[in-house]
Amino acid sequence: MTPEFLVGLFLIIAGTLAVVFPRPKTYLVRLINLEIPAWGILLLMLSYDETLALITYGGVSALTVFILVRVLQKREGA
Amino acid sequence: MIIQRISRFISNFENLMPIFAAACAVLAGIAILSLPFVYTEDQLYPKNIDRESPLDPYDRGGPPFTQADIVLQYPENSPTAGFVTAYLTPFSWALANTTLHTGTTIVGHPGGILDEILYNTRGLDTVVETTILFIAFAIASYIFRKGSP
Amino acid sequence: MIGDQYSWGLLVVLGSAVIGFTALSLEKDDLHRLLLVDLVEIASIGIIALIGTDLAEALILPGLVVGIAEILALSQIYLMKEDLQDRPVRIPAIEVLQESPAPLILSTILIVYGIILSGFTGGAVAGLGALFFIAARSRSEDLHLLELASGLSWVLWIAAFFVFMFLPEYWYLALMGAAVGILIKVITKMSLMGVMWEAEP
Amino acid sequence: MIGAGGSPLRYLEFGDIVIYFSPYTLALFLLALVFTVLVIASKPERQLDIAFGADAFTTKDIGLSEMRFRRFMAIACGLASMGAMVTGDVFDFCLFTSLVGICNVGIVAAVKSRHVQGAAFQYGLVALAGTVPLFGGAAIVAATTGTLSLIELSSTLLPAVPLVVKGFLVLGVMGEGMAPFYAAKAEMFRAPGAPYVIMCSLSSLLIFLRVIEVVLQM
Repeated sequence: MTPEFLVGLFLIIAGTLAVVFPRPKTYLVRLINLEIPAWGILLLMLSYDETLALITYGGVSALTVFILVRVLQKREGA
Repeated sequence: MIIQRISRFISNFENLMPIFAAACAVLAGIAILSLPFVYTEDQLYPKNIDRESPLDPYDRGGPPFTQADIVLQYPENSPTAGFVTAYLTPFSWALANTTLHTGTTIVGHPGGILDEILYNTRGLDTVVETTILFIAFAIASYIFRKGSP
Repeated sequence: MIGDQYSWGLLVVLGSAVIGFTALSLEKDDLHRLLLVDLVEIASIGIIALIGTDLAEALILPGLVVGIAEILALSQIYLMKEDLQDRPVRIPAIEVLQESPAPLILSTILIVYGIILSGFTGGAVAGLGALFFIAARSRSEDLHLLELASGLSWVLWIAAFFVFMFLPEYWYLALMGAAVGILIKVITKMSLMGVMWEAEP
Repeated sequence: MIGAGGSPLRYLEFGDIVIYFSPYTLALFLLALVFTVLVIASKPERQLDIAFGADAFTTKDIGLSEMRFRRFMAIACGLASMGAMVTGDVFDFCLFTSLVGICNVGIVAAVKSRHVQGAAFQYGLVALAGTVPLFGGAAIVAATTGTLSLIELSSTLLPAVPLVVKGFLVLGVMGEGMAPFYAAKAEMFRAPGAPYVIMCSLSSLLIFLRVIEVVLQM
């Protein structure tokens, strides 16, 4: 087991817990915490040398943040 | 009596997601209990990593315009499988000759193992998947436009 | 080597799925539910990644696309359901985003690299660039034109698929068609998202 | 091979994905085909509101663009369920199933009624969460047996697929649209426009019938 693999697994679990129990429990904190398990998955892909999937995942998760931030802005904005 | 109460609980669509999520959680828990699963070593499209190659994580062999060997399910259905993997555009050929560190960029070009799988041998998957993208965007843009006449 | 760590990886990823689904079943707020669904999607990508072959990668890409497409549609339904459609979205008040050439440079880099990559991944990268540009510049583009371009590129891609299946000797033509078609398709879809930001000037 | 649905009569090859027509899948395919043709040909019904105590009724007004959009979604849904009926690849089946799910969401989401939209959102969430067991199950099938083709999976030489993984697939299909989650669709049925709404329930019935064959085959 390579270090990337182990760190990735650790980040997935830690990130999941961070998303499930955000503090304070607001949408934005949850959204930011979602980046932690995403990093875990990225490291997991890196340990298997799946670099194209990694780049795509990076792009797609940035897009997800765009979409969700738009919803948050509409919700919180006046 | 109890059935009535259950059916009333289910028929409220607000409760739909909790029921489904709970079922998923239980099933995933059972899956954890039934670990370890066997991992069959002779997989389709296996990887072989050659750190010295300029195509590093994606070097699947063969000079350009010859057929490379890849393990697929039904070789007789895709007679040209292996050509795409070995193909390099002139630009990526130049890149490959200059540096050892652009393997992923090169494979991102037309040609390479992923294009082989996504377009050639498992092309129907990609058709369906772009259709899902299309339908979802159609829904989103229809609703978006309806909001602003 | 992959076989030894497979079950360990599965243990962790399924564990995260259990936690995520449990939280989902207890959550009452709709937007929180959407965020948690995004979390469990990560677990499903993880399960696919653990296969560790080239096939895994070819399965991850469709999985990712399905996820983002459905999240987009759902977020739009959410806005409609909560009557938030007509509220303006303000660009984040960061000076870098508004007055400087930074978005232009960043999006140019992303788009150029995306076009060099081409194919599926390239579409996502270049689309991110286009999205960033449109979102930062608060410009409204023509929705119909973008949709037309995306539809045409989809047709190109389907045609390429059939060339692969029925005229395999022209594989080179089909490869180029598919790579370019899917690049344009994904870019235009991502730019559509940028248009939806509809930022007020 | 002799699968759970009888031995295939005809194969249609798309590279590694082989579509096959066994008596069972052919019957389901024809059902989906007939209904899709019906949707294309038929005119949508109009919902009537009858005023009590008076001899009067009003027709609910539905915009042309809404009808057209929902018709498009219903046809796409029919095509997707036709694909899901005959495909011979586990992952491809999962993709077709999630296409059916998103089309179903689209059919109802276009309706201008707060209540229906709430139901559509909840159902969409379930459909999105349903992709997790669906794709996860397919991935575990690939890892444990080394193949995704249903024709290969029906042979006894391969390692057995764990029972819980079959459960994943069934649960995923349920999430994309089947009982007991069916109850929410009763809410959706308040949406006017008969043939399109029926398409929702027919497609989910069909994919559920198909997943039984898929699971028995493994």
